[in-house]
Amino acid sequence: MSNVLTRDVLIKWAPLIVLLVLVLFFTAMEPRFFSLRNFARIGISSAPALMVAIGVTFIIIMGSIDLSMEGTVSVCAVVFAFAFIALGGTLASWAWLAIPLALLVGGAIGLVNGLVHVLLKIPSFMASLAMGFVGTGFALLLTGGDRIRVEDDLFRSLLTERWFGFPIMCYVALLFLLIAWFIQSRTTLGRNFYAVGGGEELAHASGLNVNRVRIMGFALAGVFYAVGALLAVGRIGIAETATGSNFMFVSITSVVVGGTALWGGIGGVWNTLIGVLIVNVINNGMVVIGLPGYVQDGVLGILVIAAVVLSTDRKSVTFVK
Amino acid sequence: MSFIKNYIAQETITRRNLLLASAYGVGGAAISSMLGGMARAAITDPTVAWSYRNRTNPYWNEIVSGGEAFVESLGKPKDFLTHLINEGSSEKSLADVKALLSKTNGELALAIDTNDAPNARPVVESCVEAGAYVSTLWNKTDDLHPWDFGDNYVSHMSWSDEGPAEQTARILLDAMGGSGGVVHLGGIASNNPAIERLAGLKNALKDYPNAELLAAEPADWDTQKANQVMSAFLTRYGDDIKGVHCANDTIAYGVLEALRAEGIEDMPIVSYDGNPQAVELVGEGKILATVFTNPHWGGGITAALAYYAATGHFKPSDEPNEHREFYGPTIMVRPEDAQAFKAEYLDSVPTYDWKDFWSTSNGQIQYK
Amino acid sequence: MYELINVDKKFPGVHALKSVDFKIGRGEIVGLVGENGAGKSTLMKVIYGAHQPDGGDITIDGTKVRFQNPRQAMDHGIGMVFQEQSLITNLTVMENIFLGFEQQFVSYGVINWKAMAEAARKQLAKVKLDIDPGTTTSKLSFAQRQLVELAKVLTLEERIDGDLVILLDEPTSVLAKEEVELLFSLVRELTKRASFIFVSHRMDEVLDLSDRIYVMKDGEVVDVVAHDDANVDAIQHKMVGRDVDKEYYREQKQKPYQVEAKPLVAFQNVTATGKYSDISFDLRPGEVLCLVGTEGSGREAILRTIFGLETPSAGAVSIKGVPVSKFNAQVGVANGVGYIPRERKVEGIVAGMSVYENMTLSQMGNYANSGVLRIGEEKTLARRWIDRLAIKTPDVYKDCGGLSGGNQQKVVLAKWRSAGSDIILLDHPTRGLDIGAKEDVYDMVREMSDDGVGIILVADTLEEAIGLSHTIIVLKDGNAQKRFDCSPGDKPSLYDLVHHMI
Amino acid sequence: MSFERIKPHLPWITLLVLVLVVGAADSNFLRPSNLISMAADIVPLFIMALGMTFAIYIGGIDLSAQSVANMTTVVATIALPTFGIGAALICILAGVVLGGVSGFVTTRLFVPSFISTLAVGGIAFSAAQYMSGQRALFMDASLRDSTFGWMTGSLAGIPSELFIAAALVLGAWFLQSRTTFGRALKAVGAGEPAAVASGLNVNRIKIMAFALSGGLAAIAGLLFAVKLSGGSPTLANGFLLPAIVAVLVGGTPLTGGVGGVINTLIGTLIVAVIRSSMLYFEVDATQQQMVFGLILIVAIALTIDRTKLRVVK
Repeated sequence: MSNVLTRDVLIKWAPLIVLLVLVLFFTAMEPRFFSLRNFARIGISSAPALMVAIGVTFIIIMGSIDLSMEGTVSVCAVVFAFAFIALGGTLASWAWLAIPLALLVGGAIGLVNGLVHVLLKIPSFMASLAMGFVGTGFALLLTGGDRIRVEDDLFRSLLTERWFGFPIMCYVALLFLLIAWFIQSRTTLGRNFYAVGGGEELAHASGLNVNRVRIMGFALAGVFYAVGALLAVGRIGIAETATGSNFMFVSITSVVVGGTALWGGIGGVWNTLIGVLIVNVINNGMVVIGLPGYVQDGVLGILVIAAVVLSTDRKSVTFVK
Repeated sequence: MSFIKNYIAQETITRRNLLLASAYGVGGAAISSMLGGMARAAITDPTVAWSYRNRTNPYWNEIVSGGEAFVESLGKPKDFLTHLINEGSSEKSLADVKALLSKTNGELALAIDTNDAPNARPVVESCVEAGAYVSTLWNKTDDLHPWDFGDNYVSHMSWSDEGPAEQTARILLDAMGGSGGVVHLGGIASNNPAIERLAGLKNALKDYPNAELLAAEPADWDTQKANQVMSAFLTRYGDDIKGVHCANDTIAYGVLEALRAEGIEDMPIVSYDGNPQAVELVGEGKILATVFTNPHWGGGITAALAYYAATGHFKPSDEPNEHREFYGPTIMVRPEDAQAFKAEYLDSVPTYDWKDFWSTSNGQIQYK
Repeated sequence: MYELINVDKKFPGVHALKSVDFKIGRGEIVGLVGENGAGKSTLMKVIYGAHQPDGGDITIDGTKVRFQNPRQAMDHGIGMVFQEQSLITNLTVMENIFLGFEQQFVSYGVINWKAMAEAARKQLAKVKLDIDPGTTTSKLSFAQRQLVELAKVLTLEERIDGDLVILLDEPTSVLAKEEVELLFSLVRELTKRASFIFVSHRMDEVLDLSDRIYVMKDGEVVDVVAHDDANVDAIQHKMVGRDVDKEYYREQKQKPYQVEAKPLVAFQNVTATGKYSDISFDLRPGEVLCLVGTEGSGREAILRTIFGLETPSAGAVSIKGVPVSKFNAQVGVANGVGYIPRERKVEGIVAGMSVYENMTLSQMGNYANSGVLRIGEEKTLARRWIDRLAIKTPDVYKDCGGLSGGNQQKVVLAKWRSAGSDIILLDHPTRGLDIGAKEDVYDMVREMSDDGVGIILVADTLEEAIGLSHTIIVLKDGNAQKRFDCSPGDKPSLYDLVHHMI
Repeated sequence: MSFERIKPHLPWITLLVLVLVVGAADSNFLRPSNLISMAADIVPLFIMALGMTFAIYIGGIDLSAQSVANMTTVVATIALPTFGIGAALICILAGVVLGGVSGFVTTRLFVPSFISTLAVGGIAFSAAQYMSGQRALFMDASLRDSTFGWMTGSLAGIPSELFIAAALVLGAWFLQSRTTFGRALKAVGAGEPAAVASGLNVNRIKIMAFALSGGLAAIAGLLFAVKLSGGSPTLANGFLLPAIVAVLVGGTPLTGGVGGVINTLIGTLIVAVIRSSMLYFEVDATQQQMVFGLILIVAIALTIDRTKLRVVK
């Protein structure tokens, strides 16, 4: 029994071990990697990605997938920026209302996404892929291709103001991580995600309104994408149609690297935190140790495979697609 | 990997041969006889179209505004201009052009950036075949020339970025006192302008023995990517970085924010493109210099060339080669003239004479 | 108190329920039997709200009700105990118990895990299960999961004021004998509080437990028998519509196997760590060798070793005299081993592929020239076996997933037999089949045995094991306990086997 | 009942309706020469989608296809002067090997294909950047025409690309429906455990499916390089999502075992028609992407055969 236990424990902590090994490796290659300032930089690049990845974690736990995040992030960023500027352009005015508005918009897009998926009975991969196109297209329609600058110093203090070496946006991300953890472990909805992912038909037969859980899941994911959008705008001070680009593959890769299984039911937001950090440590580390740009994609690929291999409980999986 | 070397050797030879051949008009005769036949008399009312990468980049928005200004100069509404957006896909770019050729029956004046250089040939060939008139911007391969296609391939305009990029690099290096480390954040690695802008920096560095290029990484013209790459540079080189050379303005925005996050406010930075936001930053002294390529004018004039060739206003094959392949104008924007520049070009868009094609040209395109 | 009057249900092309009357009184245990396709499962689904009847009424204490979904039925005190697979294994026991009803433990949106654990412990006590409610369900044994299922349904007790009706769907199929006893005593105790509808293919259990028995055939209730009047033969007659062979297990057809022949399969002190250890036996042509033991005693692992899905850690396995060194299914198939798995729908047939495609799946090489299939020949083969085994299918193109369980099983058998497999591994071959289909399977076992095929069987019931086999090996915790020879007329008794099993 | 009978035919009915709708708006669209040229232009994308079909048919996905095609445009351009027609073989081999690696990582190392193919794509992209020296390369025109001219020419007014596509789709269809490999693919897609229990070498079949996908992606890249007479590590960008969309719209859902190469043929044509319809309906540039997404939802909602989806995830 103790034998089984150590294997379980090992697999549970494998992603964290992978992260630590990576940190040690990069530190050995370039000691400057291991510094508070660099960790703050990794934190800055991780914060928006973490929010998006947490959103999609809920969906993946349900055994579905969401590919709409790029569109959703763009729309939320653009709506936020427009509203923020229209309402006064500084957090000290009524413009703070733009923040709840963006979250609302994110939730609404997620809701539509979920409704299309559930009501039209289109698998989430396709529904969300198409919704992603719609989202990016809608953001483009709103901006007409322009970029909106958000210059308010108060809002930008997300990036510029630091506590204990880390900018505020890292703490905001941490706060929302805790909220996500709370949802995952202490609310009915969060637990129902696991039920749906563990056995949708069984959950339905137990009287669970699976469709409602799914739709709520997509809406919740949308809210987290909106938080990601706010942090992304906070990071570079610009909202544009391209704000959301590249989030899709990075966030899903992070979720899987963190040990949440694509077939659902296993994993959680802490795994996602580790996964996001792994991916960002690799990205940061490769530049820091001076790897030529053209090999970085390949090295990232190999490291991601290695990380997933190490954190997969192969005995519990019979086959993988 | 010896075949890679082989290829490069072979390529230089064939390119030289081709240049020779075209100089003698051999290649041109061969190709135009192969493709000719569809050449038609002037088209009275061609559709005017602009095919470009996307709408999310301010540069392309400026290009499009020029195209729209041009169609308005014809007395038509803005939406007379047909937009083909390739989203960075050469495949879509070509397919869209062909669909439009078919829709318009070849009665088309097309201005296009083909997204990737190799895509220029099939685009031009299908336009020529359909009897449409095409002008290209930025991307084409070195062996493709308008004069090899009679009248239908009207012109190619590009910018020699190496020179201006070298100039900005000098400004940067001077601001650094001629010594210290420089990092370069580039465009999509295989893009021609990205290559040239880095080459410009390298040229300038030759005259500054105390300065050193610490690293050059592609940032894909992307603000967020630039932001992350710059952060990592800061870790690797820290205070060794005394200046940043950016391949374009959108990259510079990301760099500025990465520095701002660290509380670094006085790092010398130069960029490229001369977008309004960048010009403002130049005015504030946050960017030392950017190079304005007047995309508004470029967008308008490229469409105008195709249009006026199509309507028979001028006959391209009668024009000298330096009117078929030429460098567009560049204006260096520096803090001291940012205000004046802004007033002239940005605050109110100047009205251009869209029949004045070549007066600001920087000469015929040269191949190395 | 709970009554169905004249209930009708039609599906496209099927009249599933024909004006069914059904009644259950307070504290009563009602058995429900019928062959597959007789309408039992449709009736159950109507009762617990998964289907809505097309005609007729449902009344509780005389009041008409209509359920749109299982949830509404639950709110009226009707609960369903599914087979053990219906717990969600990645959740904890308490989460499973209160799945869909977490709200009672939620205050200000927060789940109070302590309160839920407390409540779960109370439910588990009702079924006399002493486990930590925070245990992940996948760590439980099948019997424990079955009890958790029951505990879950019993939460209705606290939620509902009125009477409870609890459906038990094949609750005993994975349970060992003594676990069944425990379950039954529990159910009897619980009749103080609830009525039960008990559905099972095991006739003896239905007779044992039920106060009254509804017999269904072709969507109709053909008889209702009181406990005291019940008699297995009469009920089976009603269900099947004809006399059931007295020699259910075809004992009269059992011929001695070829004791002297070279063994088809030989195990010598074979061990698979954690699954079974030190197992030795020989399987000879014509022999039906039955592995008997409780769930987890190593029966399935031995089958999987022979087929090549499990690699032993010690000992020697040889098939037809040749030692096996590489264990994978391709080698097994090449050696003439055919595997009829327990999870018929998952491992037996490929739903979504036609009958003929399924039949040749294991032997495509025989119907192909350098990779190109001779589809005509495949279909001819399929037609021949459809006739030979009387498979009920409209044509060879029919999606196998749409066949009834018995016919699916026949397709699986045909797959191996037509490929000439002479070592057949049967894992619960009659599980979930009705009597008619079971009889067909038994006939086929005897036929194969006559043809000199060696069969290793893991039976659904002990009776089946005793009835069918030439040899029985009793396993316990991965060790062989005892070997019985079972010539006709000299078979071991149930007691003999159980004695060694536990 | 009658709707049940129509269901399997919905993909091509959708295609026909779309063609007619666009044709009604502008009869130029219906000219045979236009339809032929539209079909010919979509060929490289179609070939990639064809490969993708095999990956999706077994319930996986191949996100490396675009990077593999990018890489082959570079390989083809570099290898042409030295190896001539042999360059094509090198490209296809490279694609097959990379696909095989994806398959190996997926089946043996238990990495979901979503991640493994993404990672292998990264490797292919790095290789492309390294080999190209990070710039766009072009082929010598005469060498291209003498070696690969047959790919871009035309026969009886029909572009050769269409013949290549026809040959590939016939081959793929034959492979899918007439061979043991195709049957095994279906079994793996529809019921993997049963395929294992029938003694099929499931891992090998899956690896072969990914290798096939990689090989076809390489052919797509090769054809595109010849068509554009050059190569660059970003030349095939923008292929991936349309290729996936083409497979899905054709009615091969990600659950596996349903659909097939003919569906992909129809799906690709649907994508081509939707794309050109933007031009014919003169959809505003800033609205095109949104409209594309909306039409996509409608098209998928129409074409997908839900009776064969057990659970909609």
